[in-house]
Amino acid sequence: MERMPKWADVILTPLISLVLAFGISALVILAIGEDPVEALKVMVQGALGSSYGWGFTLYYTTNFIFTGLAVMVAYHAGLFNIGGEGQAALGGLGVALVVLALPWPHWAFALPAAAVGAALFGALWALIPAWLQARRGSHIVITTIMFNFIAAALLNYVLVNLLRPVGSMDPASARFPAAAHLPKLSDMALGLGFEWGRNTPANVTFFVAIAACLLVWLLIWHTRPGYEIRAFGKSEQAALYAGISPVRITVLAMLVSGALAGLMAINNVMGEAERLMLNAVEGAGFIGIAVALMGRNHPFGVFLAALLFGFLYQGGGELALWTSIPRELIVVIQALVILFTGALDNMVRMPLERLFTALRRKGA
Amino acid sequence: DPALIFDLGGKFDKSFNEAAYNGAERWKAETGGTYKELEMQSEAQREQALRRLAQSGANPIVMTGFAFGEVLAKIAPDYPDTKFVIIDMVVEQPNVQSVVFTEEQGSYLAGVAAALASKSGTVGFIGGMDIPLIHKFECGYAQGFKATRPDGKLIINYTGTTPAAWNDPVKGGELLKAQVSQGADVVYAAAGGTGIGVLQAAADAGVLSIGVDSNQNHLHPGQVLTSMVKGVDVSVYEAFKAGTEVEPGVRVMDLASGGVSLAMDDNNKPLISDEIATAVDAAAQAIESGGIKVHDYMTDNTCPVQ
Amino acid sequence: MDFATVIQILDSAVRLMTPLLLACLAGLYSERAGVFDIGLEGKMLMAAFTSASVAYATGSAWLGLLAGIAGAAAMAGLHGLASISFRGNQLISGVAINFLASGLTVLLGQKIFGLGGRTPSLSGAARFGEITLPFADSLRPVPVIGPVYAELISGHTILVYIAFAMVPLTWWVLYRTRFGLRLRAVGENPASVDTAGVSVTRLRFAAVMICGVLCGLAGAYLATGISAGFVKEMTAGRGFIALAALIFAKWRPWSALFATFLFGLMEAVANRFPNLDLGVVTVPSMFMNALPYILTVIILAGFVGRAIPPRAGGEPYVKER
Amino acid sequence: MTAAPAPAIELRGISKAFGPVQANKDIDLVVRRGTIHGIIGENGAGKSTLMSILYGFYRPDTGEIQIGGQPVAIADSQAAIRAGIGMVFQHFKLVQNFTVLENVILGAEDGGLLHPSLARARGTLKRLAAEYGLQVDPDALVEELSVGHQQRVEILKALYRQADILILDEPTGVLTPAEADHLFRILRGLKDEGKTIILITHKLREIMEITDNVSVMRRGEMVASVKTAETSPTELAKLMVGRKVLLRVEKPPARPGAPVLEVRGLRMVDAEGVERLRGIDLEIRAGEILGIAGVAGNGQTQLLEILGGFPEAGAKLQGEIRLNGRPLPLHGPEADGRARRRAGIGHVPEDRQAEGLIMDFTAWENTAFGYHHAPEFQRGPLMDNAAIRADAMAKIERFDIRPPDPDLTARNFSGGNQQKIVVAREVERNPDLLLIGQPTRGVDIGAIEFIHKRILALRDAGKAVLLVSVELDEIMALSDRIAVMFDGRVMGERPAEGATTGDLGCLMAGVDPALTPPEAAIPPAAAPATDAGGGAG
Ligand SMILES: Nc1ncnc2c1ncn2[C@@H]1O[C@H](COP(=O)(O)OP(=O)(O)OP(=O)(O)O)[C@@H](O)[C@H]1O
Ligand SMILES: Nc1ncnc2c1ncn2[C@@H]1O[C@H](COP(=O)(O)OP(=O)(O)OP(=O)(O)O)[C@@H](O)[C@H]1O
Ligand SMILES: [Mg+2]
Ligand SMILES: [Mg+2]
Repeated sequence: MERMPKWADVILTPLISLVLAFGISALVILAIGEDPVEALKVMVQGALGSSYGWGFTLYYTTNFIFTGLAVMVAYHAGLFNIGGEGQAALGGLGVALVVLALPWPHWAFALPAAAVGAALFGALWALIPAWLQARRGSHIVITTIMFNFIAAALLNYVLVNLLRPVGSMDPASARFPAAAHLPKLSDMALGLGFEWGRNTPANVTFFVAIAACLLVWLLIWHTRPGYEIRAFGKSEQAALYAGISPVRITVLAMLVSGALAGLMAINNVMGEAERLMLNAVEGAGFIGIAVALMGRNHPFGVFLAALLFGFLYQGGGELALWTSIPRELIVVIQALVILFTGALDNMVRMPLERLFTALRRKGA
Repeated sequence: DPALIFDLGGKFDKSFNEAAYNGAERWKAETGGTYKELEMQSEAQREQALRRLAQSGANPIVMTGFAFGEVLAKIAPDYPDTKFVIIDMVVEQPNVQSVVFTEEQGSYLAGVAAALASKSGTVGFIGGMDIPLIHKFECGYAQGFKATRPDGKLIINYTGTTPAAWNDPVKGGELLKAQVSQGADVVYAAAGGTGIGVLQAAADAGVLSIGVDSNQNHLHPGQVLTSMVKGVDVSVYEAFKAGTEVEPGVRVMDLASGGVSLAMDDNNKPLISDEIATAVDAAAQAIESGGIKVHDYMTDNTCPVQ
Repeated sequence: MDFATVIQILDSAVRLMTPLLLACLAGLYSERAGVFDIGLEGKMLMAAFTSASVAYATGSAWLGLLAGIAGAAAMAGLHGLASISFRGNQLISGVAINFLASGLTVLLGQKIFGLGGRTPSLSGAARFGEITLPFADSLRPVPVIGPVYAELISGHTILVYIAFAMVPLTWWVLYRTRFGLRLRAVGENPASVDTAGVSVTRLRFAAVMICGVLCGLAGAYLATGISAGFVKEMTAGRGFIALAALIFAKWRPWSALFATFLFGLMEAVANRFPNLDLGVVTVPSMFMNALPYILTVIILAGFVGRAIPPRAGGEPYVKER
Repeated sequence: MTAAPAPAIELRGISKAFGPVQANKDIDLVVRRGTIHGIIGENGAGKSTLMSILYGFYRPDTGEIQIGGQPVAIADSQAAIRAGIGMVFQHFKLVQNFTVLENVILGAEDGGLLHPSLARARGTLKRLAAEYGLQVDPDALVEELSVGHQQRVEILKALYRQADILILDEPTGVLTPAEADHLFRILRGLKDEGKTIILITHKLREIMEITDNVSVMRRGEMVASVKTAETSPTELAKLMVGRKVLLRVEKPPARPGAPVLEVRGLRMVDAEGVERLRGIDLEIRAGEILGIAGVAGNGQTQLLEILGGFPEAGAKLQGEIRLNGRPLPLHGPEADGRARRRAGIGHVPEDRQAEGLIMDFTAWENTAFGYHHAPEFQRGPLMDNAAIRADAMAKIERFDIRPPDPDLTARNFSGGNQQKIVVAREVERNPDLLLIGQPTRGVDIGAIEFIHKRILALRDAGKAVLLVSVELDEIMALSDRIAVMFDGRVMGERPAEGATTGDLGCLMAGVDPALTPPEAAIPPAAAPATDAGGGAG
């Protein structure tokens, strides 16, 4: 007998956690002498109040879908991948190398190639920690943390010494050729005859992200590798009994995870900046943790949570732009969401379970 | 109204964002006018912020930092009636004023001062994040130092390769101590928040330091030899003052125009001997007159002296 | 490399290892009790902020230290609440605490001081000064021993000596006292402690709070000892290095001393020789800066691949499902 | 024993629910001072829960506890210890990498410093060892002790805390007959000292042998309390399950065919360098059950794991295994569980919760576990979840798995039903060879009967079965031939017909009665020195 209905587990608990996180955030805003209601208004207006706001919200959402899926896939294998940040950074390198290496005739050719580059580099950056965990028993949490730092140094070296056009001050690669620019959602809307989100960075990658959600869902619940990943994540010993190789699954799950994190780069590097810059990831790798947790490690949940964080990011950005609330407020909100939906999950769940048990007793 | 956009480092970075802020505040205090200000929160927002400000009718719009270059080049044609001012970068558009500084010249003077103030003949340079812009400071400093003391020794350190390098005063302090133990007695810090740790450690160790961007002489009176000041505040002040009449084109803020200079005030008066003052003035004049050509690292990513 | 240089590098290593050592021992208490902690970074950061703020406001480094301890302890309490009381995921709680500290310090700092998350610089009694040990100056001329005593051993802030004293103290507490026995037991098999009539929750909370106190010392050292004030994100990854050192030390106090010394030494050497010229190639400074992280990975892969963490570590204690 | 005026323990109206599970319902129990009181009941009947409440490990929802006639509030284990109660849990509560001494003083230290406590405990332990025959090396690490010795440490812990009332939860599940005998001698000694003992067990033989009174629990309720002398095993069994059960299996004679499994000279050295298997030779024919008896930790686990394709990490293997005449590899990717299944080996592992099932998977997902590569479960590149569900439904029906809900997670089935899921999965595949370890450990009598029938049916369909069990009764009832393992070797083999407990017991203790005079056959406490791996405890 389950302790509470599935809907309560999947929807009610995270919702209450979220409300708590926002409640405390409101207190923080009050504490720094600002008005939370006003702040919320600015956020909603800025992120959802116009197609313009949506254009940004969806852009951030796309980033977070990828990193959220990355954390989620690893999580199903019982692996905590905190290395999304570094993997996404390396994914950017993959994109830049692919796009700059060949004269692409049209974005439709460049996109798949860049996606492969991004996924490959992200996957490779996850492969080493995966291999070290599987073969050498070094804890993947620690190694992926270290690999974030190493990725930053590596990218800096490559940008400053190899990819930067001479004379440019910016530690950034050359601009991508115009033919490799991805169509923005606003362009696509214009193509369909209406104006939507002019000058916003949301681009065709958004659909790639949605496709990724679907594919990940299929992978995890409808394929043998997915079955094995989940089995391994729940019980390593039982996996061995069933002939599932821990090394293979650890490596596989991290490769997929790293590839997903790397894929984010086609959104921010190829779709938005149209060149590779330092720190292009901007913490999206870490937000992926919150997104996966909020989304209950399901692609649909990840999509919704990414949307939420897209809203937070765009709304919070507006907040920092137009009010005197520093942008670190978003970091605090993000921390609170992770805390309440991830670590303090039981604080909400336990009373709810008791409630449902009592209700059932009464009903029976 | 005019508007000012700060780069990702934030308004209070003790560097040019803060200098820009000071310039705007000065304008505000003098004229009683108001201005809009914005702080960047992510890369993707640059364009958003610019467009929103332009649409809201702000004019001129001043932005700090080379990172705005790409975006500005893209959007400036969309708002032909708005004037833009970009600091630290050249953008060639009819409605854009580009303000660039010759940091290598100011750093050259810092190198001259350091060479003469040093008793040991060894001086240091501590950079923040290891990027070309900071190498530009380093290279100018090295040229001034070597020109004055060809046999002198220069020790160079960078704090790191990630943005964390701008915010590690502990490491800054350690780097300073390491340089001191190698004999350095004047150290030039171009390292943002890390520099604060360098100046502090220098004061603790009893050696001289050189500040950067803003006048940092007051942080440890009598212990900061001088500061290599960029006139970011001046350029913002002047842009605000000119209002919609801001002149498009490249504005080089060099030594001659007072765009870069060494800070001399009561705090460092006792440290600046006549010899130093004379030598710095001479070098400044030579640079202004073209007698000395200070090489800009960023033109070719190399430095003629090591 | 001459003797003086060696001494100076070692001296630098001692200063740099101190926050690592304190944080590492902090993690040791917590993890030995079965509560994993990747939030060392955040706790140190919070402590650095509160200690610098209070030291600035009161002009007293000691009050600052207390505030630092309080700041880190508050974060530790949160970690305890999440991972002990509510049996949450300890890794996730740690991640959240890192973010929380990173955001709150700037938010509060900006509100209070308006310096963009920096605190004003500290001077005088608001900082911990360097202590000259007795006879340091008279011994200095003695060859070898003199410099070692006067330069390396003498002349650090009180917090450095506290950190080093914590090593034998921790060993003694862990292996010679009732509290230590129970602490180790609760990290290995909490049910054994529970059935012996000792509260698992209370023990683990005690350990987590000790962890907070030590992180408080580490943060206060960063802000009021080795530097003079708080700068945002000033911990710069030291919490993670301390964590790596803890694993490298296999959760043992004396080994922790060795591991953090090694990491401190690595950083000191990289500071001293930024571009390592190996004749054929010059190692770029970017590599030298990433070296501690790379070495950590190598060390983890090579030597401590079989480091066995406390058996109940990372798992909340669940009596009734 | 004459009864003392007030009973040692009196429980009134104890109830306890874990979420939706009502583990104890309004329980009354009286235990007389100086007696051994048995408690029996099916798995999950609530025995452990009741005792854990008495020991203060769980708190009851309602009810009252009286010790020696006085009502006491037992808020935690500390209070129980103060009231003179000691408990040896079903799953030992020892710190594996502590010494015996450290384990004994944990929670009962004399002061803030350890040394005085350790010194005092060393003395006390010596005295207790002499008094009750509870010898253990005080400085040995617990992880290096055999299960039997670990149990002694648990008893010592209780006695060190001066327990008057000792609760033992299924103490004999992991012991050899000889070790169990030794334990019973200790218990009788304690009883003669005037101590009160509560003994939980599934083995009716033990109840009849040692207890004075016995209480029976069923589905969380106390259904009977009787004097042992006035009852019989069949009556107790009936009380336990609420109906009549067959204690003996009806078994037609075997008709062995061609050899299915041949094992020659199988050796295994584990990662620590300990030789676990020292040259095993076995043969099983079609249509026959080979039972492997032995105390846990003598290599049975390793044998099953190797045959099943998942030896522990870092183990070195040597020897030869043939299935239907074809050699099976010992190493490499073709030696894993998946390859073994493909070759026709089914495997019910010893530990169903840790190995046989993914506890967080639904029942239908679990019915494909290990066979998720089977062609009938695929549809193109995807898995055919509908087909797996349909298959699961069929299995649930045929095996009477309750509740018949394929979407329930395995965790939420009772132990017996969990085992049925595993057995259904493995048996229904009709493997040429079925490996089955501890098929009925922790499973109640009703389910035992069912599982035994299934195993025999497989045999009668001409398949080979390798049965490993620590329950001698089970081995003797099911097997056609019995091999006894001791210290990584096969000590001897007997036809099941005519095998006796005494004979097998000798072999289990490492003594071959054929080579030794019978009087000296059973050493008092025969625990092999090398079984550091421990049993399933
Ligand atoms: N940990 C648990 N969480 C939730 N429900 C549980 C849990 N353990 C058991 N249950 C539920 O309690 C019921 C009784 O389980 P229990 O183990 O007592 O059964 P049982 O009487 O031993 O049956 P069996 O003879 O098949 O082992 C089961 O139907 C199961 O659904
Ligand atoms: N800690 C717990 N949390 C939730 N449910 C529990 C817990 N312990 C036991 N249960 C449930 O309570 C019921 C009674 O369990 P208990 O362990 O008391 O049975 P038992 O009679 O000792 O069985 P066994 O013979 O298998 O040891 C079972 O359904 C079990 O699943
Ligand atoms: Mg059961
Ligand atoms: Mg039980």
